[in-house]
Amino acid sequence: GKTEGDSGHSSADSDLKTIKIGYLPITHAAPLYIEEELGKQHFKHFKLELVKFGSWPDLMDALNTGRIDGASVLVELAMKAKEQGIDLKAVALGHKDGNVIVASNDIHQVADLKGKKFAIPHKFSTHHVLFYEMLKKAGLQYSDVDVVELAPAEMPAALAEGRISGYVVAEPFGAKSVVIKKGKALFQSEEIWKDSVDCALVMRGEILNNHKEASREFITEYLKAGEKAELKDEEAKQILRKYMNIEKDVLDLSLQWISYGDLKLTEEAYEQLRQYMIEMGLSNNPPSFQDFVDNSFIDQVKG
Amino acid sequence: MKSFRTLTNVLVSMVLLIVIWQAIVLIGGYNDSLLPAPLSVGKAVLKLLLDGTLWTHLQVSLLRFAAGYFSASITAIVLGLLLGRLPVLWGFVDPIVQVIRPVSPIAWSPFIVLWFGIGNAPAIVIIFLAAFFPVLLSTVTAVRKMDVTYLKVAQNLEIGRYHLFSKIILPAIFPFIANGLHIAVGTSWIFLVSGEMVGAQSGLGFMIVDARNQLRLDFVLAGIIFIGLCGLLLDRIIRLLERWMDKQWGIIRES
Amino acid sequence: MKSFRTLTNVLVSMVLLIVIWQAIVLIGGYNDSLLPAPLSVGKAVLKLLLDGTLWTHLQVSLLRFAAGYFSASITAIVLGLLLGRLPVLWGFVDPIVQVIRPVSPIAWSPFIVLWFGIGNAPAIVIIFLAAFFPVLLSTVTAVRKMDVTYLKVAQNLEIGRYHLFSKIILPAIFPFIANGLHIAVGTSWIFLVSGEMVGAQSGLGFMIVDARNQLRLDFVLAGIIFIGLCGLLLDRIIRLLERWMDKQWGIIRES
Amino acid sequence: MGAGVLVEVSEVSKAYKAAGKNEQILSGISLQVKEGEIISILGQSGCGKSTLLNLIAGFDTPDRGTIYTAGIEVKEPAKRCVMLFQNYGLLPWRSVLKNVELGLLDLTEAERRSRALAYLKLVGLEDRADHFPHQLSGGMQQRAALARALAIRPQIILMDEPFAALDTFTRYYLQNELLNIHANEKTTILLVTHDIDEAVFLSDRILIMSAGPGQIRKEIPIHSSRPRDRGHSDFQHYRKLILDEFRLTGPQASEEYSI
Amino acid sequence: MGAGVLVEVSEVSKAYKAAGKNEQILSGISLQVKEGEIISILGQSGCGKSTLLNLIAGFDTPDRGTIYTAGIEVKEPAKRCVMLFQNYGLLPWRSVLKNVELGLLDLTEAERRSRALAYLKLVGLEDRADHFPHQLSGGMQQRAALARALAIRPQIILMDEPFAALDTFTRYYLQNELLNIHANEKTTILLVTHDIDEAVFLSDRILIMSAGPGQIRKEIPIHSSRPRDRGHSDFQHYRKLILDEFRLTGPQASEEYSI
Ligand SMILES: Nc1ncnc2c1ncn2[C@@H]1O[C@H](COP(=O)(O)OP(=O)(O)OP(=O)(O)O)[C@@H](O)[C@H]1O
Ligand SMILES: Nc1ncnc2c1ncn2[C@@H]1O[C@H](COP(=O)(O)OP(=O)(O)OP(=O)(O)O)[C@@H](O)[C@H]1O
Ligand SMILES: [Mg+2]
Ligand SMILES: [Mg+2]
Repeated sequence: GKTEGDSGHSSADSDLKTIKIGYLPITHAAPLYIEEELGKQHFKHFKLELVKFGSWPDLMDALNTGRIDGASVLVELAMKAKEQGIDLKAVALGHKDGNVIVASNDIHQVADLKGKKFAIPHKFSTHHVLFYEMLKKAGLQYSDVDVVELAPAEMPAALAEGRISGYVVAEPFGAKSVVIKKGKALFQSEEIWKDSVDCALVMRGEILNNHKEASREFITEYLKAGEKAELKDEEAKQILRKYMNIEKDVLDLSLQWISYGDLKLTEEAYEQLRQYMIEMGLSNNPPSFQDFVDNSFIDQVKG
Repeated sequence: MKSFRTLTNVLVSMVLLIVIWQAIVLIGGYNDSLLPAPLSVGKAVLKLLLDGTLWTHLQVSLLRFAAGYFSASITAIVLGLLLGRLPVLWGFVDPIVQVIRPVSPIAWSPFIVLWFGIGNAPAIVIIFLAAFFPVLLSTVTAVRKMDVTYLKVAQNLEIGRYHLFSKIILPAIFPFIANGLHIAVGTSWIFLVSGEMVGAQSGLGFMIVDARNQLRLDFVLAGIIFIGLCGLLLDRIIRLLERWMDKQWGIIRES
Repeated sequence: MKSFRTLTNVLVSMVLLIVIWQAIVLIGGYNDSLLPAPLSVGKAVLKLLLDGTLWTHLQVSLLRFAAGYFSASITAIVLGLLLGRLPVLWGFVDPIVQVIRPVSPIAWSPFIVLWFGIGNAPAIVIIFLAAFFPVLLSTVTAVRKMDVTYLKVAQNLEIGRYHLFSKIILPAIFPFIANGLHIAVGTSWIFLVSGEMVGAQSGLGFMIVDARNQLRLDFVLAGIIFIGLCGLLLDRIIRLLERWMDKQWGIIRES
Repeated sequence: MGAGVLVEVSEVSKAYKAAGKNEQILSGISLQVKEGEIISILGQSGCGKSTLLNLIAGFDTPDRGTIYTAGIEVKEPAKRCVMLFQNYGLLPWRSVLKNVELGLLDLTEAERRSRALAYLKLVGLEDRADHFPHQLSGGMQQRAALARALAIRPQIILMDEPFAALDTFTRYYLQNELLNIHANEKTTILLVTHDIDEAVFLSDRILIMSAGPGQIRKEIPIHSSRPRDRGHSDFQHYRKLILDEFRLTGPQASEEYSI
Repeated sequence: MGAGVLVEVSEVSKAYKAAGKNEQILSGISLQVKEGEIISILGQSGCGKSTLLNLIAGFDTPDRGTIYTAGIEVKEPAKRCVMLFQNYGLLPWRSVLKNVELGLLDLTEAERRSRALAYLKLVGLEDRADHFPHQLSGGMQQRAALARALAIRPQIILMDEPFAALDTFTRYYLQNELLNIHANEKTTILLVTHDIDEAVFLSDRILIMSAGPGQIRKEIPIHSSRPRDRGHSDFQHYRKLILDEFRLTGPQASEEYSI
């Protein structure tokens, strides 16, 4: 039980460094799927291993204890871990936009949510922030709506049965309700918070430091995969469906909402996020941009 | 005298546990957010105790537990009595029960949400599921294995159907049901955490899950300690009841 | 003849179950992605059977189960024999066991990941935890409640310490341990799903959780059916072993 | 059926299925018990004594033959003919008094209580009315069971090895008590035993039963007035008669014996 | 200690804690058993017979007094003095043969087997060597236990109500067997019983024990040559003597009796 990774390995070693990346099977992790699928054969400095998790807490446990080297994860969770002293760096975004606020068919405006139940996947999530901001913009108090944390997979069912009146969560769980006509997209995330930061590719510090070559190649390939994903062509969809096994129309809809073009986490967007976290009382002292975000790789690629 | 020694034992073993734990933390050099030291957990325990958080969560959990456990027990006993006396019907129900029983209540959670929503209901349902099967099976078995002498006595004294259930069968099998009830307390308390993961915003299970989500493993451990202690307490209460009943029934079990 | 009737019973009750289920789907007007109809689940079951997915997952799960269950049983029996013969030591260990036992393995998962990583190990550890306590407690209890006549006979015949354990104590308590082993099969199989939630990429539990995350409730139900059937099968195997042993030991239990 | 015949068993046979094949337990058994008599059925373990008693009590039905108790054909257990079980059959969760009241549920509460207490007094247990069965010795439990049976005022009491589980001294004492009670209540008693002394001490007639399949081999009437003296030569005479019947006297040849 | 005295109990007392207070079970018991004798201790249930036997076997230690068996002070159970338990004490998971071999673990396998078979033959169980105890009747189980005890060739065998759980016929038969075996093996036997006939039939001397606290009240030597006839007048004489001793003969006064 050691927290350090196997840092003894040199990246030039004949047995290549295996980079283990955790993910949840959501649309937001699409660049990872594509990177693995298309790049598996020709990575030079590392081997890629994707590890699927069932829930965010499980994934974070593994990331914090160094059982995986990085993850595509809700950025707030990673910030929280950083704040607790875990050495993590955000090196790229997972996607841009692509979160929707889903409401049941009888909800027409934010005010209708008053006194109703509304589900978020996690307290430390962009979805929570989006929800908060939506209420603020509509002039409602946070306490006007009954917020519950719920596993994403349970949300469509809960909405369909009227157990909750709305939810905001990663894709494709939003699209699911829209496709089966049990709900509708009340807002797109950019209507509430422009350039919202959601999932990020987070790496453990010691990997970035001790396996520079591997990290560089991994992130470069990741960004390439993002560009491929942004095409949203048949090949990309094929790959996504291989990792997510969802109905075609659900995938198509959720892809309409999302973009993978520019995956750089900018300082402005990050500062905005920090402000929200402080404002919402999610964190007293979220890590600073300098401490937490490492854009050196992405900048290198973009030249 | 005996309870004094038990107390000493408990204290000594607790101290030992804490020493080992502290040693692991020191030797392993664990980050406090990965494996909190006893002191941090002690602080967390104290904080939960003092700011009243614990009591709110504990109360909610106990209420849910009571609701799930008692409704399961009563349903299971009534059904068990009937099914135990109707072997043909049991022949049809048994296979279904046997296939459903080994499935974790967690696996059902999508359907539990569908039917029971979120919050209190799913927690209660999961506790219900965890308690239901042990009680049902022990009741059916008890009815079927009941000493036939009692039934013969009842026949011989021409005791009617109603009195047969209330005065003969139910009391005759009660010690065995009690055993099922005892096991059920354990299993259903274990599933409290799972139950309170489905959309609940309170309760000991939620407290643990929430602390874990916030990476406050000191609070997770504090929660575990409370869950353990409460589980122990519930077990002891049931055990006392069982003892008392065994005494009434004239069953002598050595400690 | 008897097994034929059992088979008929099983078939009839399965058909009944499916009819009720279809009725619920029809009456409730549930969307297939919320509550899949029997036919969709049947298709899912068939698909899993035919494309070999099931066998891979099943094999992995069974291996994990076997690893966790057998290591837990052996450790628990050896420890139980020792602790049962050393009441003073047990006095110290007992409180710790009693507090840890009622805690759901799920609550421990942050620490399990810390120590055992992801993949196979945590699943095995969780199964281990679920099996360990029932076997330990039943072994200790069995040793302590063992018929003293056997011990007296051993003393009287001047049987040495080694033979005392191997020829007297272990066989004398085996039927009681067997009961603990039986219970442990049930509880540890139930925790398979929880165990395979932490970073596992295979196994029946993973299959269910994954299907659930992909909103494929038809596959969730198919997985539940397989888990239920395997659990039933394991239970029956253990029961047969128990019967056979009871017969050897001269214990007669009515079915 | 003759007048005053309370139990009439005619040509009763019974077989049980055991390990696939039908085993004949009783074959063509006939016997009569007259009002007020005490009859013992004496036989080795497994010869079918309990089976016969179960048939008479109505817990099971014969394959062939008929059984009448108090002039009514036996179809199911009834109050007119009460069984005392080998293990007493007391309900452990009811006090002694409540156990005795169990057969009297059709009376009013007051009647029930007074009748139960009266019979507890008869068997000398009035001060144990509120005890639970497990708080009593074996002998007291048997007396409580007897009180419960008597309280119903049945016409016949069937007893299955009533004193077998008691030690010799207690057994002797209870045998005396049973005779005292019989002298007062005049209930007809049919008892089953494997104890020769017990049969000689209690019975008006002894029916000797042999096994494989169970048959009544011999009937021995005891023409000795009660109360009998266990040390008296009359007693010894009947004792020797039965011992001879089972070939248990004398320096015994180690012939193969079915135990 | 006199020559040929195999069991020597001198002024032994024993108290047990029960419900908080010390209860005196045995008080100042002395007795001697000579080589080759069969001695019975006869007493009511609860008078402390098993307690006394446990002390002699070394399963418990007396509060006061000393116990020697075969000239050695008893500190712990030993092979020289083997106990036959009330419930036979056979290990249900071992075959009859394996049970008998249990006391012979220090012999080689071949010796062990042949010795065990020899003693099984002695008790007439050679054809049941591979059966498990639960496949035998009670009488056979008791014989297997006896074979196990004899196979060790102990100097003394202690028996705690050896035949109490058997029915009368089986009991008579086994008593005869025991005497046959004793005639061959000459083992010294101390047995405890509450059956008067058994004591008279088997013993050289009967020690009558009374309760509260347990004491040896009287010693009755039986001057009747073996094999004895249960129907013979000699037998009846001793029987009556003991019945009188316990005041169990004659039309009995319903005096309060502790059952
Ligand atoms: N329900 C049953 N099914 C099959 N066999 C039975 C059943 N009841 C009794 N027997 C068999 O019938 C035979 C006679 O049994 P029963 O109990 O009547 O003997 P018993 O004379 O009362 O013996 P004991 O003195 O030991 O009580 C036995 O061989 C027993 O195995
Ligand atoms: N370990 C013990 N602790 C406390 N009391 C005991 C213990 N063993 C026996 N006694 C008490 O000692 C008394 C004598 O018991 P013991 O078993 O010696 O009687 P017994 O003569 O063998 O009776 P039985 O004929 O019923 O076997 C009883 O009152 C019993 O309750
Ligand atoms: Mg019988
Ligand atoms: Mg005794």
